Amino acid sequence: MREMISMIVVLTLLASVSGGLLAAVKSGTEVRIEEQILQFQKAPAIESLFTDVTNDPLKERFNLETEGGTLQMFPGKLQDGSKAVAFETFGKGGYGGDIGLMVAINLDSDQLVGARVTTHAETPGLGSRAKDDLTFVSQFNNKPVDANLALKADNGSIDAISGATVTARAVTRAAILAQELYSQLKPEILKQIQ
Amino acid sequence: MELFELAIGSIFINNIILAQFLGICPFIGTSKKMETAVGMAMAVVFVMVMAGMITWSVDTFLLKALNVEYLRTLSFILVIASLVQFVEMFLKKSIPGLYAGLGIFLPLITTNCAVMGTCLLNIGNEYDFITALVSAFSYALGFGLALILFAGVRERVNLGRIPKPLQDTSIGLVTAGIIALTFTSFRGMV
Amino acid sequence: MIKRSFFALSKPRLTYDLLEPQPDEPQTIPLPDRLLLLLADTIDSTRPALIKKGDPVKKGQKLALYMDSTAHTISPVAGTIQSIDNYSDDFGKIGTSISIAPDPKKTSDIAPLDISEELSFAALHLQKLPGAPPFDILADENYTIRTIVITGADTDLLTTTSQYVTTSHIRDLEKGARILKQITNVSRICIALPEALNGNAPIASLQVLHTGAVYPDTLPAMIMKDHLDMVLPAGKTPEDMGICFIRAEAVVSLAKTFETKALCFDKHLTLVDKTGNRHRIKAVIGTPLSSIFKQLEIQANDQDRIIIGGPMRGTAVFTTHHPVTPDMDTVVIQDREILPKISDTPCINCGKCIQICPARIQVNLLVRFLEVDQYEEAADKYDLDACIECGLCSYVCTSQIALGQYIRLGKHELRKMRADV
Amino acid sequence: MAQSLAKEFTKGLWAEIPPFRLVLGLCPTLAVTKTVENGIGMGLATTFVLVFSNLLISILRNAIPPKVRIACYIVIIATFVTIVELVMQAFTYPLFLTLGIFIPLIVVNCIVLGRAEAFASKNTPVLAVADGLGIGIGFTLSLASLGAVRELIGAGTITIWGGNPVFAVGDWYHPFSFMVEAPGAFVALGLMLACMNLIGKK
Amino acid sequence: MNNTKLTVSHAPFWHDGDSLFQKNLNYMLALLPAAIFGILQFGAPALGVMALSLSCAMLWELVINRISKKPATIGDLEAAVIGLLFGMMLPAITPWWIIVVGTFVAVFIGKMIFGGIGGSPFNPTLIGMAVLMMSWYMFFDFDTAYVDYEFAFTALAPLAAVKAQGAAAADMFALGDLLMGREVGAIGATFGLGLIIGGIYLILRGYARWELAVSFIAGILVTAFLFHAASPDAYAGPLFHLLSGYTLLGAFFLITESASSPVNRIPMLIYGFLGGFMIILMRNVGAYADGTILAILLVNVVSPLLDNIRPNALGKGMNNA
Repeated sequence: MREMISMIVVLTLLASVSGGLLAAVKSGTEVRIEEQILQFQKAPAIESLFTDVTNDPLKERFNLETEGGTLQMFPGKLQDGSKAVAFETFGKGGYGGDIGLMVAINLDSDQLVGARVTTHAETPGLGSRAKDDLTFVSQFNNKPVDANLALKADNGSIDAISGATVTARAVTRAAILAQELYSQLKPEILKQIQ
Repeated sequence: MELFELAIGSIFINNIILAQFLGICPFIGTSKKMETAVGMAMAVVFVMVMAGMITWSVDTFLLKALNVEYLRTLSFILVIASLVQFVEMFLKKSIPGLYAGLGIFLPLITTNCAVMGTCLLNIGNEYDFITALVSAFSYALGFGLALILFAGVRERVNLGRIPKPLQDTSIGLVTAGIIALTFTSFRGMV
Repeated sequence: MIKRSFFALSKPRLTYDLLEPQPDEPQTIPLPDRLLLLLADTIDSTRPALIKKGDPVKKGQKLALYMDSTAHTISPVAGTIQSIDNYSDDFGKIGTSISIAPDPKKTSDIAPLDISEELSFAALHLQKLPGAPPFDILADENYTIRTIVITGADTDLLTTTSQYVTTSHIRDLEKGARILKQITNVSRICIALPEALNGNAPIASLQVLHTGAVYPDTLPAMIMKDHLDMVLPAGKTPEDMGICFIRAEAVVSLAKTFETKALCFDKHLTLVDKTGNRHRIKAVIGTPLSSIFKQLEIQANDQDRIIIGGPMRGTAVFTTHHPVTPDMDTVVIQDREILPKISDTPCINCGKCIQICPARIQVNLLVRFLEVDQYEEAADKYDLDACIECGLCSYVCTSQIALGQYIRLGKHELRKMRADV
Repeated sequence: MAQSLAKEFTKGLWAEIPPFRLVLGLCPTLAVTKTVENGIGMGLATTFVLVFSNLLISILRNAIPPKVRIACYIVIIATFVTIVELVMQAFTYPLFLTLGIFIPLIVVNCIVLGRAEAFASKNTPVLAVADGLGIGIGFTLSLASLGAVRELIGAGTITIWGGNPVFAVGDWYHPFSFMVEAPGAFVALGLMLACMNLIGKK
Repeated sequence: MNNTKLTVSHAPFWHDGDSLFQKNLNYMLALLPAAIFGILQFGAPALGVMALSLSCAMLWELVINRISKKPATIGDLEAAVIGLLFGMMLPAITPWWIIVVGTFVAVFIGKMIFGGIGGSPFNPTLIGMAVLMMSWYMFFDFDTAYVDYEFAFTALAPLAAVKAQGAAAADMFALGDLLMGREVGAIGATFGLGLIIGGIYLILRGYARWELAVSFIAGILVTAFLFHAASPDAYAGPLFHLLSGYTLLGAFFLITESASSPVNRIPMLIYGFLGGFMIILMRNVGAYADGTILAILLVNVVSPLLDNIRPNALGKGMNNA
């Protein structure tokens, strides 16, 4: 009986100490982790989408509440004076998990400025081409917001990456999700940018 | 159809051992004899599916609900360790026939990173329950397939005149590498 | 030697040599001045020996080393023991050889013998007749023999001894079979004969099993499978299954013994010389091969090979003085120029052995286990026991592995291991 | 004392260097050695967990009831693994991304649990730390050397830290990229293991 | 008494005279028509590639023999066959260092570390090819390799064309042209007729098993036919697949490699068919244009398992009468 009690006591103690410790570390690192994600995951994609903006999209970022949670928005002022916004969506069903896609949309012309893959865990060499090889994602450039962004195999307008259809499909899913979110949120975005 | 593609992808293309490098230790350790390989493969299928279901539930209904996702590693490993213990006890009492076959492999599974890895992948991919189940099952099948194929080849290889420094694990790894090479055949199929 | 044919799409066929329609009379080898008898017993200097150097022996006298020895031999002549020595066979088993100088003055000196149709008598005195009838097995209570098969077909290639003895002594054979039936009380006696020999050997009183023309159709296991509807279980002998095989010559000499009321010692042999010519000869048991070679003017040189038995299943001997034994049907001399090479190359899995193996053994895998001395695995998984030792796998092996030797050694080691347990 | 301390430390560097001598922890070894940098990062993360879990387990070795000792070890190890995970996420995010799932999987690395069970639970904290440090540094060295071989042959570069190569062979070299692919990982480790066998245990 | 020293050994005392040397010599002989045609078609560079490949393979084996202090084994010509086949699978314009590295991988990883001849469960030549293709796929692009050549026929690699442009591209290639080697491809893989003649010679001589070749071809034809029948616009016809790429070289010289293939008849038939099936699957669905190399390696892996399908040995499992 004594043994039993000591077993339970030790385990409970250990678990609670561990839980407390982790909670402390977590809260201590939370802000920094968010900054890091911003810096390493989103910044490169935004910079390559907004090559010639006159503002700093990272600094001017704002949050919008959606049904699925909070969405970070990065506004950009293009050279020709038109406004654009970039945000990240996730396409389900890649080999190694969801694929993050940063999509930039021109608010004035309702056209896609472009799209960049942010995160993925795809097989190197094949799936990773979605990120490294821009020929695939550049198909999104200047597509109208209401264009069918599915793969050609799914009756859409986008060519798949040969040998990595699953990855390509996950990317298109992210793009389609971005279209939907944009059409829902456009009024709010405009309000925020004003 | 998507589930089917996921299954094919998980078994062949992203094979958990040969492409994701998870579960290498049991892969090398239990492949010297075909019988042990088959036993391990069955045990992994069994535990992986159960662990996939339970960890999914724990994550969804406990960790996410309480907003303590940072405890995921801790809770998953505890869930898997106790699951293996429980399965072992249950089999011993209720299905001794199966226990005789799988018994010695069950303790090894606790430190089989394929099980833990699959659970983490499922959560990381935000699969729903059915998808997570299919994913766990097909990863487990992929594990079993690779293990059994490897055991067949390895039994043959070990009977050859392998140069001394290369014997056992060393030649086993090279053989596994070539099997991984052959599995690249499936690339691009889904 | 039969070489691979140019087109080898299917497995090779080795056919038995058939007795010529009018066979020559055998050439009789004169009695040499020294006979050698082999005895499966070891010399033990601590025990009182029954025989020693210088002892006189009678024709037909039973010779054994010690009182309790089961192994014995029978002297085919009257004479004097010249020496008693050790010799070793191909698995290193030690036996004894007894050398006897025939004494022409005592030719009529014959050991008294009450020929009777008792099994116990036959087991004691008739086992060393030409053809070596297995009366020890027939008398053994552990076996229940229900069928006796007389082998009138030769079990190995090149030789025609059994066929010759059968066709030239048909009446003796039938008479011997009747005596055999009386001695053993086995009701079913058949004779295995090559189908092509049918016309030459009209045998009315016995059931004839017509064996095929392709090696190894006449091996006991194959006869049982093809004609007696009985598959020999792996690791068992025909005797275990109630079947006893006996040479035709043994049956003939049995008949002669009962007819003349005296043991006979003239052994028929087929001798194949280096050019492939067949010599049919008749020699007294114990005659050294060297005497036969001298008579036939055959030269055996260094590194040549002398094979007792046929090319597929025989044993090579290490001396030209090896004697004629009761169970010796064939002697083959191979010139050193044509000896096939044996190599140390590993198995390349070509599958030719699988194609040709009459016992359907996975030789390619079996040999891998045997090479690393895993005899038990070899027997459990890859049917070491099922091998009927026909030697065909070695014959076709591209890697020139001594498969037959590996298998025999494996069986030998396995027997030792099982005996130790 | 000092002698045995040195002994416990150095054994992990050669005589029992994982994964070459102790054939354990193969998964991260194969998965993260595309570059030297990844190898070092993974090795250091594992070393951190090894040292601290060894220390804590050794301190608590008399307090932990034997029946639940494995559970306790797992809790302790998992705690440190999570700390590493969070810290790496906060400070070396790109590395965290490339190592991915293998950071949380340190928890099932047989080396860590193996040292806890075989060494830390039976020895004083100082020795346990020395052991953990030795094995950890040995593991790091192994991963770094395998990473060096694979990266040099497979990509023609050497990347120690920070994502930029410190050495590149040059444009004439056509990288033998088999070595950085999954099959090459197995083959490279197998052949390195053979080399280690050839050199011998001493 | 003279004591003649006789040779003592064990039964049997006959051998059919076959040897590894004979077997490998016949393999090389059977490869000759296609190899000579390759030289005629692609000129001196083709001869250079094959000569370098053959000599390198033998040299590597000799070097490894020396280093491991084992007797030299190049006399059995196995290394020569590996080298010749390897050379024949390359484009005529191949940098020398690719051949040096490739033959090393084939001989060292593919053969010697498994204990030399017969030890490897995989086809050594294919291991060399697969590893190289993974690393330097750009050098195996037949379209760019022959850019300086002038051909009197469609100067496009058939399988790559079909992969890139769809099944309609197959119409650019007449089957007769493919059979007679009027196509762009590896040195020794284009002359279909020569490969067929060589293959039939090997089969008749008993050095290659017809079960493997026939079932492999059947696997290709059946699978390709089913795909083609289901969607003629999307997938090329069975004969096109049979006559293009490495297919025929694979059918007669690669899948028949003995150490990596099963030995019993039924497993051989399954094995060959599976190989053919995988090739068409990879060509029609997968990421690769040809696929022969990886598909045969993949069935190599399955071979030990298939060998479990075997007849019961005589009298096995019968313990009593």
